[in-house]
Amino acid sequence: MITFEDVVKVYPGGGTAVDHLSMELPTGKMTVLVGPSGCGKTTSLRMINRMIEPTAGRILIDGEDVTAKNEALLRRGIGYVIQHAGLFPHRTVLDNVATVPVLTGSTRRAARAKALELLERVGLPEQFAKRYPAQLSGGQQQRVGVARALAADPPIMLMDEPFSAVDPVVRLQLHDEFLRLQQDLGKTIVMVTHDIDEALKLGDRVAVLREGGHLAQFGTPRDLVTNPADDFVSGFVGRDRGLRGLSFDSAADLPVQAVDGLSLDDAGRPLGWPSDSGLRPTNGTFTKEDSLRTVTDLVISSPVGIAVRVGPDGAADGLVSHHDLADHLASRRS
Amino acid sequence: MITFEDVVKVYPGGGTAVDHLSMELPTGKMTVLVGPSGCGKTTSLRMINRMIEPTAGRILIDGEDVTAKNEALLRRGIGYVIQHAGLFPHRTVLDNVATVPVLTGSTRRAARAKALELLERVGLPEQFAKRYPAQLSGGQQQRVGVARALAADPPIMLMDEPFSAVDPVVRLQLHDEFLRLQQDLGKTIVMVTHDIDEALKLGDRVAVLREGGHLAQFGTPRDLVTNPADDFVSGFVGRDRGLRGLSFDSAADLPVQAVDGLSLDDAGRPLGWPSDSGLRPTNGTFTKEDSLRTVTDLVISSPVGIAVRVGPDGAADGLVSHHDLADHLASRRS
Amino acid sequence: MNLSYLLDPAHWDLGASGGIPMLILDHLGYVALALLAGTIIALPVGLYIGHTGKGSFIAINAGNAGRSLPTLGLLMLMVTLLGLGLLPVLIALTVLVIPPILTSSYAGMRNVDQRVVDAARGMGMHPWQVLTRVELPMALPVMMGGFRNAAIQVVATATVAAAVGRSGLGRLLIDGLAVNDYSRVLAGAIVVAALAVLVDLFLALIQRWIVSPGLKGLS
Amino acid sequence: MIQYLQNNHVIVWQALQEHLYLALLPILFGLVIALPLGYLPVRFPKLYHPLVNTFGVLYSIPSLALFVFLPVILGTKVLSPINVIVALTIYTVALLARTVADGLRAVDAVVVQAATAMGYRRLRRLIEVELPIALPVILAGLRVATVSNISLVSVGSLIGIGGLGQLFTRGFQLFYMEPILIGIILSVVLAGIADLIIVLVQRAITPWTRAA
Amino acid sequence: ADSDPLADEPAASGAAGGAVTVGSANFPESQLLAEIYSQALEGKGVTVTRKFNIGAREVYLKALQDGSISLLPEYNGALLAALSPNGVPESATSPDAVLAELKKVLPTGTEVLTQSAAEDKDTLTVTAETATKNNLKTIEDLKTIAPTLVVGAGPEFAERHQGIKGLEEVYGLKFKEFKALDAGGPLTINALKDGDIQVANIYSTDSSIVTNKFVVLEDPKNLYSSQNVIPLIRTEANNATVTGALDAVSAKLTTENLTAYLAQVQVDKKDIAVVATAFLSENGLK
Ligand SMILES: Nc1ncnc2c1ncn2[C@@H]1O[C@H](COP(=O)(O)OP(=O)(O)OP(=O)(O)O)[C@@H](O)[C@H]1O
Ligand SMILES: Nc1ncnc2c1ncn2[C@@H]1O[C@H](COP(=O)(O)OP(=O)(O)OP(=O)(O)O)[C@@H](O)[C@H]1O
Ligand SMILES: [Mg+2]
Ligand SMILES: [Mg+2]
Repeated sequence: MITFEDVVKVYPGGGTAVDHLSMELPTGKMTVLVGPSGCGKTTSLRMINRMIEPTAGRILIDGEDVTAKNEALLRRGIGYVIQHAGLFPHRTVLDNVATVPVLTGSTRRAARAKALELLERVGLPEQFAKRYPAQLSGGQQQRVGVARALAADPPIMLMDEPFSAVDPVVRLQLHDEFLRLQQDLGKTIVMVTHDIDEALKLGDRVAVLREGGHLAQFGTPRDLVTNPADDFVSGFVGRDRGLRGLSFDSAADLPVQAVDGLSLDDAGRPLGWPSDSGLRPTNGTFTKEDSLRTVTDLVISSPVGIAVRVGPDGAADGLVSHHDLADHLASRRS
Repeated sequence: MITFEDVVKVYPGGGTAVDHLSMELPTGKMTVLVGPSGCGKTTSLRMINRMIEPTAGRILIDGEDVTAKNEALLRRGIGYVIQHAGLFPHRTVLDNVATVPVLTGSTRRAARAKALELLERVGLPEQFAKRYPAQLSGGQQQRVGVARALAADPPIMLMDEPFSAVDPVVRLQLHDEFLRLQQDLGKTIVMVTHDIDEALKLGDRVAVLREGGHLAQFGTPRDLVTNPADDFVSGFVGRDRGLRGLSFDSAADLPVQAVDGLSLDDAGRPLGWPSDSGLRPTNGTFTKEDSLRTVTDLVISSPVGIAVRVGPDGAADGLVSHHDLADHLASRRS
Repeated sequence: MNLSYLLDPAHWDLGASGGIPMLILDHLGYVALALLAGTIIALPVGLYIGHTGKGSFIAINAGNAGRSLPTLGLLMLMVTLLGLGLLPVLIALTVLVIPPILTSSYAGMRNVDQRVVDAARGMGMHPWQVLTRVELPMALPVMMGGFRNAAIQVVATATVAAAVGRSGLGRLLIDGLAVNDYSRVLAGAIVVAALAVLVDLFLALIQRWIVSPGLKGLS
Repeated sequence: MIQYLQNNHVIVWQALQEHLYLALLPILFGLVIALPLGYLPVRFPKLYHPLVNTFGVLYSIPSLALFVFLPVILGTKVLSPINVIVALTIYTVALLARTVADGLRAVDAVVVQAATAMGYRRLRRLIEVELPIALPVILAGLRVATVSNISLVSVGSLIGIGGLGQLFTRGFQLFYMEPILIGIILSVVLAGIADLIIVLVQRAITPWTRAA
Repeated sequence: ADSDPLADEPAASGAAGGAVTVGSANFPESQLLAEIYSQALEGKGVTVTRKFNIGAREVYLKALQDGSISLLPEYNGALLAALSPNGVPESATSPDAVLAELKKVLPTGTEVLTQSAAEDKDTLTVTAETATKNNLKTIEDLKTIAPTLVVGAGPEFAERHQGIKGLEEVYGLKFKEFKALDAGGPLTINALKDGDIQVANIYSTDSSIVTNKFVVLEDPKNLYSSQNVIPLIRTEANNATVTGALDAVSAKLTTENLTAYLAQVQVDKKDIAVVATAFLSENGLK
């Protein structure tokens, strides 16, 4: 657990970048710091590995004050992914990733073997290992950055806008990869972004900071969407709050009607809705694991206003109409 | 009208960047070219003002082949907003904007007066006029870029990812300003982006290009969302197609119930829903001008599952429940 | 243009004290010593200023002031002060090579992407490791550029040593001039220019060898 | 030293004037030649390396040799200041043409495209957009060239034309420090003043570099 | 390159009013003489341009021939040697004989005026120590030990008849090494003092000979024939005024007064112009 205790940072000559920040970032979870430009996100992040020293207050890792440890040793135990990757241009991808293991006394050989494994893990096949960073696309560089931070297998990872340099399509891809990775690794991650969608999608916890380094709200993504602490947070979370909120509700308890009127194949998988002009596509199906948001979208986009639920084998096992959904949504109230 | 007639561009040594592209971009409207990286958007755009010459095919502006005109003169009549603004670092903001009028023979004095007016128009007050580009934020630079392109009052504007360099919050702001501006000016605009949300929000027409420079679909944003031509387009338009589609449907014909059970102020404006623990907020209201998407969102986020419609004066004039909405949505089918 | 002096095999006798090979050797000796001394003096200062950012004003202006010192004058001054001998030549030539080495090592360090340095610190490198493993390798292309400039300049300028009675390829120029033997002066000019090109090529090879291929195009 | 100056102010003054003229004319000529020459590799990128290499070789010809050879090549008189002026012009061009090329090549391609798209024709674009933006780089090169020229002139004294360099040889022949020291100081001061003037001009004509 | 359109000064013009470009070699005595000539000419209303300190004889003669300069102080013997590709006739030893020979070989378009009594010979000089140790009086005495000695002089010495070549031909001397330094200048003198060289070519009027107690070796075979100071001038620059002024100077010049005035420059570090003025006024020429 990373604990901020009344942390204050005032830059000499500048204003207050972080103002009496207290929060607890749970172990093994990902906490995202989000907020408008200049609100102190980077400053907060960098105080954890002492790249910046707080003006007042303490930061504890598992109860131990970070200032109690030698700077360099502290940092070697904390992965740090910097904005724009910050790769060493003069080293190959492989050696970039092997940096920290070599620093901590691993043999070059062992470090490289490890690095190769990690590259694999972030989706970079072996042929990239011998290249230099300048020979990679932005998205690939970001992956190397992540691999490099993971190399020492640190329990904690700090990530400062790790996905900001890539285009939206690649970004989505990196998000998914990253979520998968984190599921395997279960690191304590602190990530900075100014993209609220990214924060809500990736964070187990989200800390919303506002100008002047104040913590506006700290909670789960769902808390933020359904119970914004104030106008600033609700403004920041943006429009579509209702729909966004549905993403956190599972479709598991949604009552369904028996399958009827839908063309099915031999295995019971939906083929489409029969009509005068032939079969009309279902435009997608959902499972019990999906969110109510997905279901809402499917109902609306369905040509007949009915969404199809399928089981693990892909066979249709229930239908949801506009009214079924309305009933369910209405019944959640009060 | 800008007409692409079977336009092909093959770069020497490269593959085909644009492949037999034919389309008609209507006068006075904004057409957005969208597609993944490298699909030929920039190339297509730049063939219009002959920054790039097509390998085959013709481009006509109001029926006249662009190659019939002198290059420089053609370009002076077409505003061009380049990615990252491309401002002249050695000229003040004012002189940047005054560039084309001076080129076309306007006196410096007149050009500057005009430039000042345009800066005002894109939301940059007079005090910015004397600054150099380096003294502006990214968003401000983009505005100057737009003002500069507008300065010659060209009937046509080309914009290559004009909003990509700014953060999401500022980008939304620029979008809104830009829509307002275009409403006033009614230029023929061709814009490139790889952000499908931006394309759907800003475009009167959207051309979706795919790898290899093929036109996948050309149509209104609504066409794209409701009738994607193929899997590529529907994949590109992304999830939430149903909800997205609702943005194009007006709430004007949505039947409402009489206002009941809502606390109102003296002028009939909603105060909230009474409950045991006091008033609960309505979480927003809608008008007849809003889209069904807004209404859907309001219904879902409302603490009682009911959205409140207000008239031009802000007084509540109708209520919509989950079921009302479901009825309406279902009734739109077949 | 008369190449007879250059082409006369007698002038290429390896052992002869006035022969071109010996002159080249002496010349290269001055060049190497001056570069060595200049590097020892200028490199640490340039690195320090570039690394810390302190005193960059001094670096730039000292560079320019150094360039404005006329080598010939300095040389003659040193001879009148210190007498004949090698030292005056070395001092004058060292003063010549200091500015390019100083400014390029300073600029090389300044140009290092601070985000990369930040990443290095963030991984737990000690300051010395940051300097030697990250900043120096990244500054090398620019630094080598300055060093090569210094080398070319000192190869061309070391000829003034002959004006105060020392050896080196300047002898061909000064002696040729004194006896009105243009063929000899031409030989001197050609050998000096060729030597400069060769030295530069040699340094370019070294540069290729010590500069990471990842930095291509960044210099 | 004061004594020497009092006794020799006429000679020193003449040497200073000659020095100034021998150093500054080549700067002027060099700049005029280097601008178009430096533009060549911008227009024809293949020329960049050949040009840079040629200038590198030119720069490595010892100045004394050039001073001696130019009369033979140009048919000028051996004591003509033209020899020194031409030689220094060659060095200036060798230094500046590369800087001009580098400066122009470093102009952000996006800005050049923006200018083209606004309907600038090539020449006007070069003069109004590319050159001004490259000015800081070009002027930095000019500072180096000016300062180097001022110190190089003195080598001419080895063949009897060298401005302040005459003070060096004179002092040297008499084994007498004063004139050498005076020559060096004046040369450095001259270079400093010339440098300062360029810096001031640069500040005046490139105000945008101080923005941000 | 005989007519040069780029020539920036009317250096070669011998216009009636008189305009003369005075040159000098790159050693102080030559500059002093050139300055004396210049001031004398100016005293007679001739316009003078000074281009001193040009270099060795080989260089400044070229400048004279191409018209860059029009007047020079010269030394009759050395000039004769320089202009005689096949060596100087044995007979030419007396000043007048040298002058007669010289007039035969002068380049066209140039002439010499009246020569002065002042002589400044090239010498071979050694330190007093070397002289005593090896019992040296004349150049001939060097014969046995020459192969162990380093000789120093201006670079041109290596190629001249009155240098290494003549020493070998006339005296049969072969030195261990020749070091190119400067023409009787500080390099040579200091090198001799410091022992870097053992034999030096120094001009006989040089005050350092006295100051350092150097020993000038006698020249029994007259390798260094008479070396009287003589003005060498381009014919077109000459006229009665010029001749008159220069002849007056030559008439007053003696080896002794030249040595004394030169010492003012070399030892007292007086300004050459000041010393030249002193010479002229003290000799009633001003
Ligand atoms: N080294 C510094 N010296 C002075 N002020 C600084 C310094 N670094 C940051 N600041 C200021 O502190 C505040 C917080 O900066 P910080 O970098 O933490 O913001 P951020 O939230 O990361 O912003 P962004 O989203 O733009 O990266 C800003 O107002 C910034 O200007
Ligand atoms: N000058 C060129 N020479 C060769 N190939 C080129 C050139 N310019 C672009 N291409 C290629 O043509 C294709 C289309 O390029 P274009 O710049 O039009 O894409 P784009 O859609 O604008 O991409 P992005 O979203 O990345 O800006 C790409 O494959 C690109 O690599
Ligand atoms: Mg930040
Ligand atoms: Mg593009």
